[in-house]
Amino acid sequence: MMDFVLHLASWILLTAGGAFVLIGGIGALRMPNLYTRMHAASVTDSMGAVLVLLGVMLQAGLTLATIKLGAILLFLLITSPTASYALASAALLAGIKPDAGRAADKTPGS
Amino acid sequence: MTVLFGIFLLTLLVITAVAIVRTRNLFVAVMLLGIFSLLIAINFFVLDAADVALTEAAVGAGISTVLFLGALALTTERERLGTQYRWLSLIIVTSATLVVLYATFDKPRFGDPEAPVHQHVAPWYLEKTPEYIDVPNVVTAVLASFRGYDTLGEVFVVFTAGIGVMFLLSAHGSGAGRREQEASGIGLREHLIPRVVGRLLVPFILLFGLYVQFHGDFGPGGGFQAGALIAAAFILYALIEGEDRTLAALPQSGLNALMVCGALLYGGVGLAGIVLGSNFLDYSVLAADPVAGQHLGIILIEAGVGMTVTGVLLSIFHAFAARDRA
Amino acid sequence: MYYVVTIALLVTMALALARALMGPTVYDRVLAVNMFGTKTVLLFSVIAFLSGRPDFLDLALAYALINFIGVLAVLEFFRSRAAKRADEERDGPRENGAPGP
Amino acid sequence: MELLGLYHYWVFAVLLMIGFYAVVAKVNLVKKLIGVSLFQSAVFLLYITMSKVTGGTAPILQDGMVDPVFSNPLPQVLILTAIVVGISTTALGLGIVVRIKEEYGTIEEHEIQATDRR
Repeated sequence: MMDFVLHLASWILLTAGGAFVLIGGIGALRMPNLYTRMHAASVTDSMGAVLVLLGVMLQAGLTLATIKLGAILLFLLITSPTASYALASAALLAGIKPDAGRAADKTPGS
Repeated sequence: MTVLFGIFLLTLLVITAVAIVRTRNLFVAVMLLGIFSLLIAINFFVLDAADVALTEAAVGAGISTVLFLGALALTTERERLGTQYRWLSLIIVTSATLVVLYATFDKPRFGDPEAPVHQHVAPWYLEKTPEYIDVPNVVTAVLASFRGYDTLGEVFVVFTAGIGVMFLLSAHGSGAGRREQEASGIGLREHLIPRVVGRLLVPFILLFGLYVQFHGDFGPGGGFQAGALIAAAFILYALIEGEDRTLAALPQSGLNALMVCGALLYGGVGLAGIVLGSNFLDYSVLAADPVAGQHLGIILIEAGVGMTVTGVLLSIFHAFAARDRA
Repeated sequence: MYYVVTIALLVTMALALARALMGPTVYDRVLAVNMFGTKTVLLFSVIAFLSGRPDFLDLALAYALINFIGVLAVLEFFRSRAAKRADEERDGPRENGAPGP
Repeated sequence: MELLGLYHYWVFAVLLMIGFYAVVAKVNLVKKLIGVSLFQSAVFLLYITMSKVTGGTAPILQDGMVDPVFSNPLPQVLILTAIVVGISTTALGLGIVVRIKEEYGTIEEHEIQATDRR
């Protein structure tokens, strides 16, 4: 019974994680300018990664693999916002303004 | 099903490669090369080559992007004259592709266990490794012991390439005195967030590098991967804190010593085999028990490989970075 | 069920690749590379379980640790370029420096 | 399905020739080096493809495996070292390109040749 509940929970987490990853991917493709696209991409980095890794963790049970997965999750949660920060500040440095709409793509640096 | 994933990934790989060649912006080409490296690492993993995937990860994720960007900063990021002899080249390349494609029809089918590659030496390695060497990772056993000679050669190639880069790029940027007078150089000191996160992560990357180095007998890993990971940790430190502070932590003389001592350690272990009355690079005589001798030999030469790779990759990075400032 | 996640990840990778190919700015491409890296970490973790060898999580860990070095290098690249340009505007153009794009 | 078994080799052939095209047809030296590294990756892919055995797993022994089938470790060993050698030699090539840029002021092949002829 316990096993079944764990499996069910893990499948739900995995499926939801897959859905979030996919939504983020579509957003990164369809959003109108750079900063909104970064916003969409961060969905896959945060919610998607957390759900998928938690789902896999439930599958692994209490083993060394779970600890490694926890470490992966921790490092992802630390590094991906840093990467986003670095990217956004590089873009700002090049003079891309965080405007709404497509106009923002037409600024120098392309 | 996994085969279908592989085919999908390979298709993405070809698309990426075409885009790399077509773009005129070299910066974009380098970014796409990063994606190419990730894709090929996943392919290696799907094809059961965990060790190779780890190597590609360690090298491709950080170091190769950093080196290409360093070279672009020193040269140019735009191709001004695109393509020469476009049609002639296309005809030659297309006909060569057709020849190679024709040749592939004689290849054994993908994953065929009866293929000629799987008939010779490899089954022997798989069968005898537990008996002679007794490490779980057969790749490490073949790399370090059965084919230690090859690996010695590869280490010396890496070593020579490192010396070559240092000769080429330190010609008139000479003198540490001048280096000190120069102002900031590289470094993201004013960016607080990368600095804090980077300082937090550097010890973990180093620790993980050491884990990969010494766990290489049991899981994916070994000297090559660990060397690249440790070099990546120092490169991260140089990016966030500036190159001079990295050189203060691990000076160029230390890197030279690492490179040379690594290669010498490898060769020395080989010679120790001769001195103790056996063949070059035969570790069985290093300890009373042949299997323990193999373990000792593998740990020593993997350490040598790791030292040389770390030293060479970091020296190359410093050579490019110092050039940028001169 | 691992397959569902794997397929979602693969499709997202294809979308990220499309973004990397379309641009339009170079920063979009860097964003795509970064996104691709995160997806790779997840894919490695899922495939390690799919193939029944959970000890291969080391690969995912390696990527999780060092993937963002590339993006930091990009930031450093643009920062030093901007600094060089500022220098040149102050001192006048250098003699043998190639004109910027 | 029979022909699908050759797909990996076809991708190898195409990647190899894409890299080759970049080396012969592109004028920019950095682009040529990128072409060389594509070419290199294609060869890596060929070797690793050959090492795969259907139903196999990575050649790392593990307790509790019943009658395991392992993929071939030998090509993996060759490519593992080749990747690190590849990045070192690429760095050497980039070093040469940087020196060329400093001496000639350009990294476009035609302009270098024109300077040499003068």
